[in-house]
Amino acid sequence: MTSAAPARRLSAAGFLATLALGLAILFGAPHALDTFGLVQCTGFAALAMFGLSQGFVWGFAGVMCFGQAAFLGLGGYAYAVAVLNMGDSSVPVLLSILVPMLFAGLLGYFMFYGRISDAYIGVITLTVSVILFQLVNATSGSQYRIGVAELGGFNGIPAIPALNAPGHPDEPLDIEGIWYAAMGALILVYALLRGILASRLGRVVVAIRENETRAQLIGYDPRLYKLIAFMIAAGVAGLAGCLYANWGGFISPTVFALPMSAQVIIYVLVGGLGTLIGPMLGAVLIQALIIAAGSQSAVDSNLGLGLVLVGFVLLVPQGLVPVARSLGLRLLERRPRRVAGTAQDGLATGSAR
Amino acid sequence: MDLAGLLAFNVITGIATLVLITLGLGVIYGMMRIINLAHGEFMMLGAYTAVMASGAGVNIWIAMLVLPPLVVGAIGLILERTVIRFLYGRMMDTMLATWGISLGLIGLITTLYGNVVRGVSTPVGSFDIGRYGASLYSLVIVATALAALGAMFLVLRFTKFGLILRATMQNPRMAAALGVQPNRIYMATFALGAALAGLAGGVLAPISGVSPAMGAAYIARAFITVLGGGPAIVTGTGLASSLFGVINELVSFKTTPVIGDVALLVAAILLIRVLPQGITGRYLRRSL
Amino acid sequence: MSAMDRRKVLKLAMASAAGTVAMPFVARKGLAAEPIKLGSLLDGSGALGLEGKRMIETTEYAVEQLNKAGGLLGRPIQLIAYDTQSSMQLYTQYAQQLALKDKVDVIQGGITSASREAIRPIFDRARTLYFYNTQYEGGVCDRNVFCTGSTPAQTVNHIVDYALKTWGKKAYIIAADYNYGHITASWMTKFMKDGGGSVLGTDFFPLDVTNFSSAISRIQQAQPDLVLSALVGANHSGFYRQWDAAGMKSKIPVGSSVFGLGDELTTMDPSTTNGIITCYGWYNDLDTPASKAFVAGMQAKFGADVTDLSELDTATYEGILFWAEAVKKAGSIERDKVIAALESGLSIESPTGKVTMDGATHHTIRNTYLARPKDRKWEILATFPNSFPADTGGACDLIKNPRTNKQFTPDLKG
Amino acid sequence: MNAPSPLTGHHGAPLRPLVEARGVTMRFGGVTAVADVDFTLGEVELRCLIGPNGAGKSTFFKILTGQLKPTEGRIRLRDTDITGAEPHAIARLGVGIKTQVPNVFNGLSVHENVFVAAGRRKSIARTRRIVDETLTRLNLTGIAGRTVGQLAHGQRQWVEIATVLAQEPELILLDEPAAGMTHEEVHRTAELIREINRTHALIVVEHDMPFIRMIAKTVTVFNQGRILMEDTVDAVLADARVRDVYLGKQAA
Repeated sequence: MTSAAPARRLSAAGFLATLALGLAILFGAPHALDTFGLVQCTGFAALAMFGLSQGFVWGFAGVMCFGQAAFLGLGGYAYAVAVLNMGDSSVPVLLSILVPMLFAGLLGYFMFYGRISDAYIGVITLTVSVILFQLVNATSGSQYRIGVAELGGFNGIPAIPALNAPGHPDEPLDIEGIWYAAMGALILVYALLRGILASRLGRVVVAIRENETRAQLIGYDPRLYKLIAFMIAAGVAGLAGCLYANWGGFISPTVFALPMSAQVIIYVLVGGLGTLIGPMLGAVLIQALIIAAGSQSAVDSNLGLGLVLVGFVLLVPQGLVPVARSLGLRLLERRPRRVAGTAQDGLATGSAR
Repeated sequence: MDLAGLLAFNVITGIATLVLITLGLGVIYGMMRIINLAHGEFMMLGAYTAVMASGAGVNIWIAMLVLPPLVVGAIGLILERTVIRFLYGRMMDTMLATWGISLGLIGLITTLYGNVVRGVSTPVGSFDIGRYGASLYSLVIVATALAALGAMFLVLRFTKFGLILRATMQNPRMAAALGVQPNRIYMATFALGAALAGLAGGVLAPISGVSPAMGAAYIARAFITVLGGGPAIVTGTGLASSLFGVINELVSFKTTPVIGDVALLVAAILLIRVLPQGITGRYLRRSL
Repeated sequence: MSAMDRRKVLKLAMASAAGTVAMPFVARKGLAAEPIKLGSLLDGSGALGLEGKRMIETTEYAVEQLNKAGGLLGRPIQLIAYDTQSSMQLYTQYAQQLALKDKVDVIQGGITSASREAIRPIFDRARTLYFYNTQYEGGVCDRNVFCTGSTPAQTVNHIVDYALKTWGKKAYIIAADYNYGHITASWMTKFMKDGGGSVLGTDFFPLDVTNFSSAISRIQQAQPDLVLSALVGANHSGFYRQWDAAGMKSKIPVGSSVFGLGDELTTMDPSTTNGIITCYGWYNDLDTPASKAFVAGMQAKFGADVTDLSELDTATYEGILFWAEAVKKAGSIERDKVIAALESGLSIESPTGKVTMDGATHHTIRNTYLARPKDRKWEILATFPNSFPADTGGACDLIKNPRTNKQFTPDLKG
Repeated sequence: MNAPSPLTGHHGAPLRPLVEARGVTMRFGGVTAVADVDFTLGEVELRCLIGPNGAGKSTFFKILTGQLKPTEGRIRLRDTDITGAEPHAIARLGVGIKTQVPNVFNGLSVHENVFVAAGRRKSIARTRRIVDETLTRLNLTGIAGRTVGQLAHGQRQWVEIATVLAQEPELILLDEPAAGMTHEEVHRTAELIREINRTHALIVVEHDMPFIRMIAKTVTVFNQGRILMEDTVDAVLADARVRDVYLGKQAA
């Protein structure tokens, strides 16, 4: 059997293992943690989903988006404004996905169909998130309102009604309910993205990342596929924004700001480019680091974050999960050889990138 | 009429400020193709040097115009040797590494000096345009910007170092073949860019609140102006800063500073969409 | 990028907590009983760091005083304080931590009105008593909340009266672009119109704006007789420097509802600060015995450089005093009993003089003083004893209808 | 001097040209890479392009595939004008190209490379059939699971050829397919090209004269962006001017 089998077997096993782990956390957490711990984990779940969106658009589609926070913010604000006006949270959740997707469609069309090179896409997305931040930050006058909901500018929107089971708006979910919604959504989105990547669309998107010219020469329009990937990621980031708004019942313009975009990039880089599990692990790891660094005031947590980012770029550019995966592969190969005791030891060549 | 005079004065100051903010990045990105996301923090270091030095009794002019470029240039040198050097040619990784440096610098300064906003008052008084008062300090900003731009042009155009610098940037292998040490040139260029950023920080310190996180306000503006300017550093920075400076000041005056900033950024994005290589990517291609 | 958020900078989530400051228990009465927990949420750094640092010190000083006097109901008071670093995200994060995890009995804190509005709903839901001890735009009507800071009807009206009398009829308003700035600007406009004056223009600035050249040009173009400022935070202090640098100090006088609450008098040179008219519930240089005792006590604990105390600090001190008196009167720390005690017209002797808690509005009836900086000292110009919080009083009566939970704002149409 | 293009194919029937280029010119700033080229290719015809490095062959290919937009001139693919069209649009009309520098998906496996090429707008079942056929035809089944990035240069050439075939194009452009291949692989490539030419038209750029001799019928010689001559392989190879051009002496 060619050496590809272990790689494919490992990634399939990886998928099932992650799903199992996810479900275990979903049902285990409420019993294992106190209320505050559960609230904390809901925040982790929202940021893990945000990491997924960056992992998908940058890791798989190769689009260097440096302003993913723009979509997180749009999703959060769309949810907050809609639920304040409508009461029932079902439609607002949809809006928190569709509004960022629409915005990504417009921005994506503007960039991808504009012959703009990768580095410039990074700078333009960064600039767009700064523009959104400055605009939303300046809407604290009472005249800036959509229906009943005041945008509140710098003050943000406090007391955002929580998610409620579809159909009965007057019973908002309690803290445990919000946890099940957040973690459940994270597992669903992970499975969805995994499905997309296994589908033909996903393969072409990845192929375009590998070699855009070849993809073009076999008939695929890279601009269209990048746009689709950009919009999917924006939708996921929007949903993460909705969960983030539910986590604290509050949202402020800081969700659009540079720090948010910086952190999600660190999640993906630390976790691993080209993986889905990586960004999620990266999100939890980095948030834990920030909390640890935050609880003591001797050293500012940015110092830690900066060192982690520079360290990973220099030493572990491909991130933790790919390193773990290639180690896993190498172990997988070496094990049968020892069992079979065959002579050629040096020929274990196959190893996933 | 006085109002027009005042407005023109504000526009010129705005342009000069943008030139100062952008020049250092123009050198590092324009010549070395390194996307330096720590540019804002280099300016912050310059501002802190100015505030600390003037606080320690150093003459205000030296504290603002001399010390910041030297201190930040040295820091730039160290960072190039320790981090940037390993990442030449890997555009993505330099972007991430410089973002890491930016976070690290913010964290370091916050740890050392606390996350508090400081300030230093402008060393010169005011003068009147008709019945409007205007700050003399703006003239200092304009003068420094012109001096920096002029010096950059002279160095690149007439000095041996400038020639070697330009040659190495265009074709490092050929330069090496002619006996030039490319990595030494890279080191010097990065330090030069950092020094210019430090100068900008030092000069702008009096008119802005100096805090560890002040850099973030400049990064988007500086980048978009450099991209808008195009490959030629001096001409590109000059033209782009003039165009965006006018838009920013006029819109700010008509509406609010926030809308002014947003107008600048939007105009820049539209320009990049029309001229993907920036102004000097298309016109004045031979200029410096 | 607003300075506040940049101040929070890149540590979006749980930033540094001042840590649980376990107060030294006074062994005298063997207060081994289970401590009463007092939560504090104040900005120790960032744009509000200047004001916040002093307020945190005042909170520690007040709790230490209470513990020296044997604590409350025979139990020591444990202070649990978190440094929110001028970040809205951290306010909500730590509010939940105090309410859900630490389960404190009372919360004192919040500086900007934005942070108050972010955490007020959390404490309503968690039914944790909340004291907001900062002068603000007034109008908060919430059974669970008590405000000891002065409100525009007690201060801004006096500034406007003085301005109309001495400077002229036409004003230009500049304010910080968040709820405090907007509502205070509305009160300024209302008082100017009531006094027969007019407002030529109003500009709002996000908290991170530091360059005011375009604003100064616009003010000069409008040629007002006076400028009313509700700018907040350290970045906005740049305005006063640039106003002085542009030589405008001598041409157009300035009155402000916020200036001087931080360390402006110590860090700015007198040429910038002299003559700016302000009106607060207390000034550092007020020479009454109680005021001097307070300043001396703070200097003894935190060093002689403590010379820039302001109304924010005395209000914080009064917040804790009122809570303590109510607990003693109610004989319990149970929320509804303490609220009932507070609504029964409680009065305390504080550094600012006699202060009474108005049961209907949950605000304080206090003395306010008009003053202006003169060579880094406050020159008191006038005193207004027992000013009533008319702005909140007009619409809010929590005794008659306790379930109201709203912030009333001035309607300018009237 | 432009040779008259053969209007009738070798099978005698009047052939509607598959590709017809008229006055195609490509200027980069001051440099003219391709100057006023007229070129015609019949259905199912095999044409070889030869000429020294920098003669404009690869540039001409890039114009054919839309990677470059010609400064002047028009190109028609059957009855569609493809001048200045997007590369993916031209590819969809049935043009496949193996580029001079291998353009393959390094991070994907050989199987995935061919699958992506085969899978456009076809059912899963049909795609799998094409993939298996192509892999067997180019006997790549043995290394189907391997990541292309780690293969030897010759193998990567084969993977790229497989990708182009899996696209089921009607016109196949091969830019130096034999470069970096072993002697035995060169023979296999020539054999493959003859087999493909039974049903598809091909244009092959090559320097390896023995290889040209194995496959060519008509040969077009490029020099300094112009067509020097266009004739049967024997006539071209015997022509003095072609020899001079290759040895660097300028032609008449």
